[in-house]
Amino acid sequence: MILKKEKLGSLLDMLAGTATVLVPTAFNAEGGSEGGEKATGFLPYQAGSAVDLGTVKTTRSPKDALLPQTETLYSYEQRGEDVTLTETVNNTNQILFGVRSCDAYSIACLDEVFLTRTFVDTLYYERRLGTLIVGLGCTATERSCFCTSFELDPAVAPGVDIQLTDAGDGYFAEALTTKGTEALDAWKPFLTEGTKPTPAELEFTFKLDTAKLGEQLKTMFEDPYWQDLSMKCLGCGTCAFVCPSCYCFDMSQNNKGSEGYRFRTWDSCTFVDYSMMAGFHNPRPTKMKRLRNRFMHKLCFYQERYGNSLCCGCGRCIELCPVGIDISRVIEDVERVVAHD
Amino acid sequence: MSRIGVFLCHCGTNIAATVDMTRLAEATKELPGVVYVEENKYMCSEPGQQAVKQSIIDRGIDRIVIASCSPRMHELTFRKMLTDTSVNPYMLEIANIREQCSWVHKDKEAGTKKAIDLVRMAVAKVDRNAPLFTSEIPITKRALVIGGGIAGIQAALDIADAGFPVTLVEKEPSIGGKMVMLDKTFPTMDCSACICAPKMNDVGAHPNIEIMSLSEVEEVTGYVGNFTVTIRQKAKYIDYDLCTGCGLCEQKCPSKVTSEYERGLAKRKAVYKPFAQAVPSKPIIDAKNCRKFTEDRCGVCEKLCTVNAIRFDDEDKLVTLEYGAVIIATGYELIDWTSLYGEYGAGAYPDVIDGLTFERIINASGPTEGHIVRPSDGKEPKTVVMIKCVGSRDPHKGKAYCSRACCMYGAKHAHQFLDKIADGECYVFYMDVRAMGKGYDEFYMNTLQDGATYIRGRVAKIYPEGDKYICIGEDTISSKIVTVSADLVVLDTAMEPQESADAIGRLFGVSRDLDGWLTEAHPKLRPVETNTAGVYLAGTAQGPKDIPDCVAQASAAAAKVIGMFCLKALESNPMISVVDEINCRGCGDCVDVCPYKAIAMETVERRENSVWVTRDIAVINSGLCQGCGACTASCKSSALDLLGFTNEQILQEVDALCL
Amino acid sequence: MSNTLASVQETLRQRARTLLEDGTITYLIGWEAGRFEGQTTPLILRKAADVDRLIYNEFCVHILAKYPLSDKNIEGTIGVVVRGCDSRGINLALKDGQIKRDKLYLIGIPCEGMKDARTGQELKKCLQCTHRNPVVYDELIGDAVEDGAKVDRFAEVAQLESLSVDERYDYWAAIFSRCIRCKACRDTCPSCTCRECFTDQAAMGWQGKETSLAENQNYGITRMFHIGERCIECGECERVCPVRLPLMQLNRKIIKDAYELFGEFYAGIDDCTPHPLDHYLLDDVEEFM
Amino acid sequence: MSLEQAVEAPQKTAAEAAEVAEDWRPKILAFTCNWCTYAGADLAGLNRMNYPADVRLLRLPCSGRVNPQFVLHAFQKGCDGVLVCGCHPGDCHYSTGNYFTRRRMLLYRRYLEYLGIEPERFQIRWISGSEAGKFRDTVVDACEAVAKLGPNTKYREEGR
Repeated sequence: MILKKEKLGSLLDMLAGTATVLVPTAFNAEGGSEGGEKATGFLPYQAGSAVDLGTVKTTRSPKDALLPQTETLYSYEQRGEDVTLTETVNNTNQILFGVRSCDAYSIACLDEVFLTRTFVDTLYYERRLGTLIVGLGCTATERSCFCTSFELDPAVAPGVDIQLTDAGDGYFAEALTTKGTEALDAWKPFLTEGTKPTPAELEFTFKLDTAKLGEQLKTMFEDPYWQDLSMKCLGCGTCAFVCPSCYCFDMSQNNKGSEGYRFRTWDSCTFVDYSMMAGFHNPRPTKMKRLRNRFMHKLCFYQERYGNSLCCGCGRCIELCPVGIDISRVIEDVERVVAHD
Repeated sequence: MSRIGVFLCHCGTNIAATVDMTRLAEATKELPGVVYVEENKYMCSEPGQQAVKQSIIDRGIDRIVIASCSPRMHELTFRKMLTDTSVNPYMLEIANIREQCSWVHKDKEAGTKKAIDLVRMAVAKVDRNAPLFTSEIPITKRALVIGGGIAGIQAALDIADAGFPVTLVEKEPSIGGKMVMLDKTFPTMDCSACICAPKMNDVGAHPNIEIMSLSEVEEVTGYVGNFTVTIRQKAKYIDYDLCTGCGLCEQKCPSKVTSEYERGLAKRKAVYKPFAQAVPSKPIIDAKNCRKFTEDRCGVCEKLCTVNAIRFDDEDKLVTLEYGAVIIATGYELIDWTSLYGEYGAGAYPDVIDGLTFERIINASGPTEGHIVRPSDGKEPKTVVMIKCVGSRDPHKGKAYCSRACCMYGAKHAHQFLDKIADGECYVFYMDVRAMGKGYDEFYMNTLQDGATYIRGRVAKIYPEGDKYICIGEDTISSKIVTVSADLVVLDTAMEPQESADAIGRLFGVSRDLDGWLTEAHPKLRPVETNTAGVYLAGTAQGPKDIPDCVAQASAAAAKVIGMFCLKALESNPMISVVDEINCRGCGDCVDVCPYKAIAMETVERRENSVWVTRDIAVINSGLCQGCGACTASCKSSALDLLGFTNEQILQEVDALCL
Repeated sequence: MSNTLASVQETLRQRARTLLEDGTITYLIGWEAGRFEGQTTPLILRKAADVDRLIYNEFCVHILAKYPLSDKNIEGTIGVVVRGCDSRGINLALKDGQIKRDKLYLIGIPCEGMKDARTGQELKKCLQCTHRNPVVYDELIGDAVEDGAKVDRFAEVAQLESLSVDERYDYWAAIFSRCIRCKACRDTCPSCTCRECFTDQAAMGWQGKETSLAENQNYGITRMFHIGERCIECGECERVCPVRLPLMQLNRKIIKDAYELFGEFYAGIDDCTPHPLDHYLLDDVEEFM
Repeated sequence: MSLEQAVEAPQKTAAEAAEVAEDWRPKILAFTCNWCTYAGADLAGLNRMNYPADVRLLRLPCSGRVNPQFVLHAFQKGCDGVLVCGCHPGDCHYSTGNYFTRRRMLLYRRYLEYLGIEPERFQIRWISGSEAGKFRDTVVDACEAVAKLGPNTKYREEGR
């Protein structure tokens, strides 16, 4: 069934009535300081907000909707001797509208981490249940996109409920899950008959061979390559915070007198105090060890545990790294370094 | 978890009157960490302190909060109390619920709410206190006395007699200050020379006292027990080791200069001793008026000097010495009434003089050998008018305060005048006669019996008529206008601090009050001490007073210094800055801001991430650091913190305030 | 004018080769081309053979002043290519004792101003740059260029100052609400060289780890005040911010006020003058009597 | 860059401050230096002067100890006004402490005003140990000014 583009606004208005609809929107109205550079994210849809489905990839990934940067775990209050704990219950009802394949793949990775292997993160689970993901096939690529290097199909987003494919004046919507089919019924009044168009042929600036990447990385653990690479790294958290699949978090509390709450917040393995332990012991004290660990986890350790790479090839970190450390160049360098010694 | 004991003081009714103590006690019990709350009528009293000590034992308290008067009053008392308990004296915080709460807020509801907040702040802070320990500071057992007036002389003598070396710095060519200028002193009418001169000679001859005349303190560093003072000894152009004080040069010197000491009534030479009994009794050369310097002629004194002690090429010398304690006795100056009181002739009438000039006239060793004569024509005045409170108790034109000594020296002048001038008439215009010392009022009564006429009122105007001066005033008792035609008018003018006291105060960190008098630590608790440890005050530098008070205060200050010098060593201030070595990046910003140069950068070898690294870190000299905290605010990464006022404590206090 | 970018790059490469071969420097910090057209990234050049990777064009936007600090205990010497902004950053590091001068060999290049690879226009920070000629160097490639900002550096600040207090609060609240606390602005700033930043000192109580508006505000405001009076105006904080916060409007405000209050002062012009807040004048402006 | 768009931020802080409890009183924190202003405050007490009970004094050894971060921290935790008081320049017990404070606060005051804090909420005053009257007047004026401005909602943590 086809959703005509001019009907998109009214569909979103309808959906916004039933749930919080998160759509790619520019959030810095004044644009960046460097001229027209826009920063975009999945913001709640209101009538008249600048929806921008054309963005190839948003600056802030849809991960925000499932693993918010800061999330209260529980709150506590002390009266005299006894302490009362109150759990946080968030009944999420949201629709992630316009998720690209790379982001959908990342969400699948997050699902692996938070929902499988015996421990289920209840907060994440509640959010994930309450989230309908509407994928959107890519019609254009950016210079830093290289999702095909990880065998991703820009037209079909893995694990989404409804997949939209651009069909010129509308989007062809098809439900891929039961949840998707139910949701699609509600869209009926806005849909018209139509056949699924063949997805546009996209050309990427580069494609990498990541087949044997995991093993190759293991062999170059002690290579001086990492030393020079990490010299450039500033140790900031930009790559981890813009990455759709990074999920590490730190926990802390905020207390006010005898009451307060404990929360978790994103952490980045490149931060100095990421692995700082009591007594100032730090297993990864130098920038080299931290940066190496980042790439090893992305491209090797995660694969050992879950079978697929944690990098979805979206290229956000390539665009936004202050010093231009480029994961795709690292992957290429692995070939050169491994071949060399 | 800390076990905090909170002790609420009623201070009689001072606090309890406008703060609901029971409600305060209830609220305090709720605070986290508080295990015991007790109210007491007077916390600072013996029973009060005993109650604290007992509850420390009974309830295993490890931190104390006392809600009472200002910490500036009894923080020391309560710290001393804790020295003989298991609690470290610095595990104590004081909530000021008297001076800053009960006394200043009439509304009991608001006062109680504020008291609860203040106690909550103190509890939050004490929860983060850490035990602090003093260390020992060596004492340089040598004293510095600034100012050679009677106060400085007395203090120097007392300290020297106790066996400690003293340096007495005097800005004038001779010690003696204002007292040596006087003729007689009240109430005993001893002649001032009979008291002052012997003391000056004792000072001159005392093995432990080194007099530095014509010298001024230039620079001070260090702290109590270890002051490093640089003194500028101005050029005297005479070698004091050779000079015998024979006075030949003074006789032959051709250039005559008006003598400041004689207040313009007489002349002195360019090479001169200010007065006969000067100590050191050797002359100096006044370069501004000596023809050798001004016109490069003469040099008579050099030719005549039998021991050729004249040194025209002499220069200022800078002497730097270590001192353990300093007594500031810079004295006073009379105000320049001429620029304030146009109605008294603004100095244009030569026979309208101030008290000190009258002292020079009446002084036997003065220019008039004690004969009371008019400065204008040298005739003996028959009628004298004395006007009190000229500049004192007059906030509009002069000073707001009372200069304390003028009522008595006014009465003395009247008594002396009537004594010396057979059929003299003496009119004293006064506002109130303040004769509150021992034997003072009786002295004033004698002056009345001598026939002095005391008229209650101020003289509104003085104008010359012929060679007389018409003084118009109002007698407020009979409320009649009174005019007196006088031959001589003596104004008892106000005292003001010596002009150099401001610089001395700045050098030693001693603040001055609105009128420029050096501020004592506490008028009743610590009258001769200042807020800078090791710096004491004596004499009129601290405020107008008469000679008996100056001498008493000088001996008190000396006793404090001797008390300190008898200690083996001093206890250092434990509330100083500490450096967190791991966090210090060695940028040196703190070194720039430390007023005591207590921080130095040191290159150290440290093992970081299993690699030996050499880097610079800040190191604090715990002796020099006075705990001001300037470095902590300049350190961006909070590597520097101030014990007793750490960042964490202050932030906890702010958080507690906002609950 | 021998300052054409190509000729400078050629001379730079020759110099790099000779310096590496005769061992004056252990390695050179410069730029190399990124994957995409116009993209550059800092280069650590150790071997003379790889000197062709070293480039100098109008897209070298990164400031190199902070990289030698992560190797401050090196036995040899680090070569660094320095323009106006980098050299002021190096001076700042020397002033703050973060590295010894003898561990650095500075190749100075007068800079014409860099361009944004996407838009092709000169970067705003280069338009506002006051010192295009390096202020400290061991050798210079190319002739000096004319100094002085091409546009008014304080225009945006003046515009913001014209707003009302509430409007300004809303303006900054909207901005700080977007901050993701990635600390890129802190880590790229040449004057931010603390070993442990206040924002990581939750135990002491300065700042929590929560990314609430209040914590973001506390982080952004306090960090900028820490370096405001010693900011070399290299514009890196604004360039690297992933969510495009106009951070230069904060430090420019502090610099503008510091000029009015304490007189003009360019941070990093030398490596010895104390920072404005670390010294005082007896007759400073008095407003608090 | 269009400022107007960015200015209508999502939450309108000024409007929310409309409904304020009538018995609301401003909460003002005063960082005072132990040697001068704190002594001046004590003297105001000795002379039984009277001033509103909305100010709380926090004693520090010197005004030089006041880290600007304390001021912002106070506003964030819920203070409506902050005073920083110290000795008159030249009178500092530690000789140079307040010279640095003067410079720091000159800059910080303008900076916070630029960031949206009303200047009346953050004041700095030199008050010596004998100026009890000046201390009382400073406190009375500050309480009045801050009371007129109402509770401070800017830079304040939620729930404070």
